[in-house]
Amino acid sequence: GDDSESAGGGSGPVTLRLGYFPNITHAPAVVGVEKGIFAEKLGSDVKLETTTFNAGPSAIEAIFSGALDATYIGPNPTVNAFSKSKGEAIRVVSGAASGGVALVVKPGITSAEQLRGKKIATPQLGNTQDVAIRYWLKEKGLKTTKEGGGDVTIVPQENAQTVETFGSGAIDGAWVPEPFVSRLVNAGGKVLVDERDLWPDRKFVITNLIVSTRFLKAHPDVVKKLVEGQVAANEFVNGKPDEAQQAISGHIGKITGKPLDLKLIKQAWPTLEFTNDPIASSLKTGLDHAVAVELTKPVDLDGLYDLTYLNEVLKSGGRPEVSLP
Amino acid sequence: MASDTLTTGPRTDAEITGLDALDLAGREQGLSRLRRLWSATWPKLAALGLALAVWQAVVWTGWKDPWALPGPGPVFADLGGYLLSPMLWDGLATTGRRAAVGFAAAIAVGLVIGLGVARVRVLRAALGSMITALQTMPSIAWFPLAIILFQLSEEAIFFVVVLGAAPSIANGVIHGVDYVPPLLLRAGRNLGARGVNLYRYVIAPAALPAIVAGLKQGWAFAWRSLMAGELLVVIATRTSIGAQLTYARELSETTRLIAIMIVILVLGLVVDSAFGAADKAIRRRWGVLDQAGQ
Amino acid sequence: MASDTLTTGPRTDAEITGLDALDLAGREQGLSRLRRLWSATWPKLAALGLALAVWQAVVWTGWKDPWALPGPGPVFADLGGYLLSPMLWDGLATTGRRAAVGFAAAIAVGLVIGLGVARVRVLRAALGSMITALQTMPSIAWFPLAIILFQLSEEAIFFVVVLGAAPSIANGVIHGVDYVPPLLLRAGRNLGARGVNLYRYVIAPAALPAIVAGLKQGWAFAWRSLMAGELLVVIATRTSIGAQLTYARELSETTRLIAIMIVILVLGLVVDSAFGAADKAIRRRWGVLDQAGQ
Amino acid sequence: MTSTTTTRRSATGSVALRGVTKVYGRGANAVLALDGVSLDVAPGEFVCLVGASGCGKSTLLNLVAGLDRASGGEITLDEGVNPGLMFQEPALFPWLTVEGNVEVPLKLRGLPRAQRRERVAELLRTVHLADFGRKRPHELSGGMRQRVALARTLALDTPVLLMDEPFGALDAMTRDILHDELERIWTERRLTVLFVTHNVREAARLADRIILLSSRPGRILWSTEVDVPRPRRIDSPEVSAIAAEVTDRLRTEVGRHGQ
Amino acid sequence: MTSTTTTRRSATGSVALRGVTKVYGRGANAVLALDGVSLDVAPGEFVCLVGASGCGKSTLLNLVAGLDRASGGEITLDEGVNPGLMFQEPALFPWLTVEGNVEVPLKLRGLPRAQRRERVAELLRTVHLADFGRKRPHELSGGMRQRVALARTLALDTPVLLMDEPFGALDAMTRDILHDELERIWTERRLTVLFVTHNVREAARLADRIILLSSRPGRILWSTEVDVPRPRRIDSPEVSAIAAEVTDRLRTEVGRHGQ
Ligand SMILES: Nc1ncnc2c1ncn2[C@@H]1O[C@H](COP(=O)(O)OP(=O)(O)OP(=O)(O)O)[C@@H](O)[C@H]1O
Ligand SMILES: Nc1ncnc2c1ncn2[C@@H]1O[C@H](COP(=O)(O)OP(=O)(O)OP(=O)(O)O)[C@@H](O)[C@H]1O
Ligand SMILES: [Mg+2]
Ligand SMILES: [Mg+2]
Repeated sequence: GDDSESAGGGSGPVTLRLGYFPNITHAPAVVGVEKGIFAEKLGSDVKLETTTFNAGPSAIEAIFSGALDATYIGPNPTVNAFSKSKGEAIRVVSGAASGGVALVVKPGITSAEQLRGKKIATPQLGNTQDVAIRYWLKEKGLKTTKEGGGDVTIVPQENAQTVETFGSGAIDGAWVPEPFVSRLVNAGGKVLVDERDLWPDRKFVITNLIVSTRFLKAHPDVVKKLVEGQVAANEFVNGKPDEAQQAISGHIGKITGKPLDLKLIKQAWPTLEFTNDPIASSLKTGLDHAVAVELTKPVDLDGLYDLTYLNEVLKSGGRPEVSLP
Repeated sequence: MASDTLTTGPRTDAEITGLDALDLAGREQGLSRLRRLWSATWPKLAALGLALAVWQAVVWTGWKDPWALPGPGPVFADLGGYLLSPMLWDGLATTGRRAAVGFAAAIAVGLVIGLGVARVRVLRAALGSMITALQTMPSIAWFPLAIILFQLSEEAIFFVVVLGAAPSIANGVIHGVDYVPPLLLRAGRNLGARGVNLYRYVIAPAALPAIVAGLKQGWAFAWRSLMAGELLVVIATRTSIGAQLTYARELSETTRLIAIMIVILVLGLVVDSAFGAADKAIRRRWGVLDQAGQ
Repeated sequence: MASDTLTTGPRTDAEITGLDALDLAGREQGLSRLRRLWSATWPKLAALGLALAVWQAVVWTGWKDPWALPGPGPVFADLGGYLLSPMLWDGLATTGRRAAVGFAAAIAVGLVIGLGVARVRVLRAALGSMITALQTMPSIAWFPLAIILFQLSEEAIFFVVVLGAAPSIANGVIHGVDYVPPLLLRAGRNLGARGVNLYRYVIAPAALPAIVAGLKQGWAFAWRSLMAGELLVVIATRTSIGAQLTYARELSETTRLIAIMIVILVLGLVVDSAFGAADKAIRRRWGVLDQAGQ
Repeated sequence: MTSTTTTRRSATGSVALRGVTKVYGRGANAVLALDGVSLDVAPGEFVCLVGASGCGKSTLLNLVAGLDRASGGEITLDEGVNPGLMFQEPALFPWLTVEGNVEVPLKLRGLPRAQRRERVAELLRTVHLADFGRKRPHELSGGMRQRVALARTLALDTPVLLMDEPFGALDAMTRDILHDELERIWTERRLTVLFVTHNVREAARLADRIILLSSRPGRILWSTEVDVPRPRRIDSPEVSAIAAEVTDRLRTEVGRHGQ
Repeated sequence: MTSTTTTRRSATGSVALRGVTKVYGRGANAVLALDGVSLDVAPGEFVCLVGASGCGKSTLLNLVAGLDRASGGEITLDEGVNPGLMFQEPALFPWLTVEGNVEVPLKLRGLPRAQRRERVAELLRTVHLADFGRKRPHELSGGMRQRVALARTLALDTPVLLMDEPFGALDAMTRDILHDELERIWTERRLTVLFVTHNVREAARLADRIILLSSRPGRILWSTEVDVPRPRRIDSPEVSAIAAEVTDRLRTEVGRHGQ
């Protein structure tokens, strides 16, 4: 716990401990680290330490215990961390990515109605994708239950396992994020629903950047620089996609021991949009959907977003500001 | 000769029973049941109290935010609710059933492999050290194979549990059979026990203590494999302790996570004391109760 | 009296050495080293060959798609590349170092707790069954605590490894100390060994075989905990076997996954035979080499 | 080496060995444990085999008991006789009570339960352990355990008793008492006993005939009839005199290996 | 119950017990193992304690050895004397070689290495095991192990030897040989020996004086000087006669508990 205190101490060089996943939906983070964008924006006064995670819980635990100051993370753990700490532990300071989620099914299935009696996987009970498919099915008049009953059986399981089970025929489809969408497609699947089509402006949050409230209070200036880095990274990603893809592949290779197939990245790329807007409305709506399908109780999200720095950065760069709904 | 002046007749029954009485005198003693119970219980309570006090003290220092490290108060409040909710009991029912079935399967597999390896020289050379090496294979490595073989059925979970626990059990059987005193085997054969009868009357009961030790060890592996394996097939109709543990973590419900840990620890204690009782009963019957345990 | 006609003098040295010679005759025998090695090796090779043949046969039936279940060919090709890549060796170095440090820490903790519980009656009552109960706690349950205590450092991994392995080691120590023959203790005390000397000269060496058994068991737990724990803190510059295993799975690289499983199995075999050799050496010195192993 | 044949004649309790040979191991490691031992034991005779360590006493008993096969020669037992074997250790099954132990051979012979019970009670009375049927072996003293083992062997209802240093591990007083007991049972049941011991005094106390075996290879060296009337006492001068004589021959044999 | 005092006088090898009492356990479970035992052993005397099971023989030796505390009475040893204790089992450390075992008491006394080596070699010669120093205990026979244990106890360089049925587990022939050895060492070193045995013949073979203890509670019942000249032979009529007498007294004592 002492490290976090020293981070808040103020005197001497500040260390920013940043987390992210070696994953395509975390492209801005990966590119920002790989290309030294964060280091450049943070300047020499701030020491950057990065840690990778392969799942949300560890990252949130690290934030909670003061081992991490900021992390890129999906909407689901964001909401959990916020509500479990009674709105105290974290703030979303920027968006990072949107889109990149789809329902992939066996080729024979062409309509929602045909999903009746089928098994569809989601990454985790009650997470955004899980809620999304339940809500979508509900709108199509198909019932699902939390217990796996109803017209369509929802099977929450790890994404890695989804590829295995889809290949072995144990499931008929999956509502998953990239790169698993592309992997399932390569394994003979077919995209039935691109989740972007269900959202206004085809935009919904898949990755955003959160910082611990304590760090935000102690070092607002550092957070601002971090957000500058994020904005710059997104610019890079959107401006030089080829170079960004190359960087992602290489960086993931360094961490996982095997470079991520460049073809796969290129295949997934068009379904993703790298935007600084955290698309707060989609988070809120997602939550409403979750309540509608009886997976969560209503959560008060007031105070989750702190976009002042983002807007300062955007404004100073002459870009349009983002606003909360 | 002095000996002529002494009695020389055959031993009287009094001498035999006298010797027996002297030999057996002062063998068994013991504290009263109540005192034993108390002296076994208070240190546990004290340890528990101490642990709680330290925990509470750490929380009071404010070292970590309450959502990172909740205090005993909220945890026990949550545990109370959890204990009253059907969720725990449904989960326990599912997990308990899986543990029972998986462990039973592991026992069957472990017994067969153990007996095979113990009795067949070639199998021993071929599989002997493989058995222990398998123990170091993490459960997750078996997941793909489990799915290939059993799809998304509970059998996949059992498969992982069996692979986790069977090696320990087999090792227990091998150890037990190896150490059956050869004298007992010869005595059994001389008394007319051959083939299956030799197993029934001599080898199986003689190997029992080692087998129980193997089962106990196997249980720890089985349970850990089960906790991981329950994520393999999340059958939503059936909530399970393993899934609840992971979800508590994924939803950052630290309070619930600790509550589940307490439940697991209590289960572990219960199972351990069941094995301990079995072990003690056998040792007592066998007459090899350890000095320290008395 | 007939006895008067016979020799009655004190025993000659010839009688003593004659008795000794008769007592010791025909004690040691053995096959040649080479034949022993061969007879220990061929069944392993045969088992390996058989396993490969079955695997290949299953793949040839086309039962599963090759990406779900790759055949030995691609796997060994991949294994070859893996063996030549720095990735495996870097991973092994990192994981090996962590295993060594974590296991060493577990030994230290296990020894201290084991000795405490074995010698202090109150500690035994308080912690005895807790130790075994802890073995059933899955590693993942400790992750939050590990992060709270050690942040995102390697210590967090060690913490998980220690919690996994120390109970087994402590149990080995307790078992060993419990079963030190009281006769040896009394002999040691009569020869002048008290306090620390009693531990050094009598208790420690007498408990050694049980401690080694505990270490062996502990290793399996340590390794499994490490495989899980290495995901806790993925340090970008240091690839590790545990991380590689999980990533191979996440990236659905079944070929690589099986290659890593083979590496883990081989490691398991190597470590097991190291423990086996230690155990055998001790047993041989102690003179309790099992009948079956000869 | 010709293989052994174990012929069975119709009568009770006689044991005959003709040129029995036993080799352990092969090639350079071969040990000639018994070398052409011939011996006739009459029904009801009490024969003690005496000899130093490793002279093949246990080997001989194992061959007669059928637990091992001879390398050559012939062992003849009466038709249907399955000799009972007792060891230095009681070799009781620790997981069974005293009764359970004695019951094992009866169970294996398929006796019905009621009959078994009766027989067990009778056997326990024979060895003065009627009150200890429900105890476990570890609750008994060494001498009592050896008596249970005797009862268990008697439960085989065999006329031939093979005893391999059965009292070697007992203290002197208990041993004295068991000598009396064994003598009584032997007389009552007209058993043939082949009794192995290191203890020359014990042999002189019990035997009709003492046979001295040589060591490496095991051969019959010498034998003597013991003509002391029964009941005998182990401290008696007659028994002591015989013991002294056998001791001296044994010493000479042992001394031969010390040079 | 007054507590015991263990006074140490300056001289060699005498042992004196005054009204020594030992109670095990408390309350209803208390066992009076020794009840007011008084005994004087002169330096260089060989005293055998004989008695049935549980009469407190081992208890008495443990008290003299200082491994346990008496509940009452007084035990007096000469200044600086630490009696050596030998048990029925050799109690060798299986992880050490024969040499290593004999070396332990020397190490514990802090002797330098060179001196230790010399001493070990000498002691092994004393027990006729000079060639077996590098063997491990399990490679030896029972008799040889017991001789190593004797050498290890002698390494304590103590004038008082306490022996608790040291030859009880050995076969008769080996025991006979060890009797000779012990007698020789006892004479050479002028040791005081307190020797516990169940075996009346053994006592008659070895002792200057035989002391018979009663059982429950343990008291001195009777004692006798053994006037047979040495060297003695265990089969000799004189030894047998004394043995027979002690046996009868012992039997009577045992029979008393059977009624
Ligand atoms: N299974 C075996 N393999 C090889 N040699 C053996 C085996 N059993 C016995 N021997 C050898 O055969 C010889 C006779 O052994 P046996 O056990 O019959 O002797 P014994 O007279 O009973 O000795 P003891 O008095 O020590 O019991 C010994 O030299 C022994 O080493
Ligand atoms: N630690 C103990 N706790 C309780 N009672 C004991 C203990 N040790 C011995 N006794 C009792 O004290 C009495 C004397 O025991 P001790 O061992 O001295 O007898 P012993 O003469 O050596 O017997 P044995 O011939 O069987 O060796 C016995 O009745 C025994 O049950
Ligand atoms: Mg023998
Ligand atoms: Mg005793």
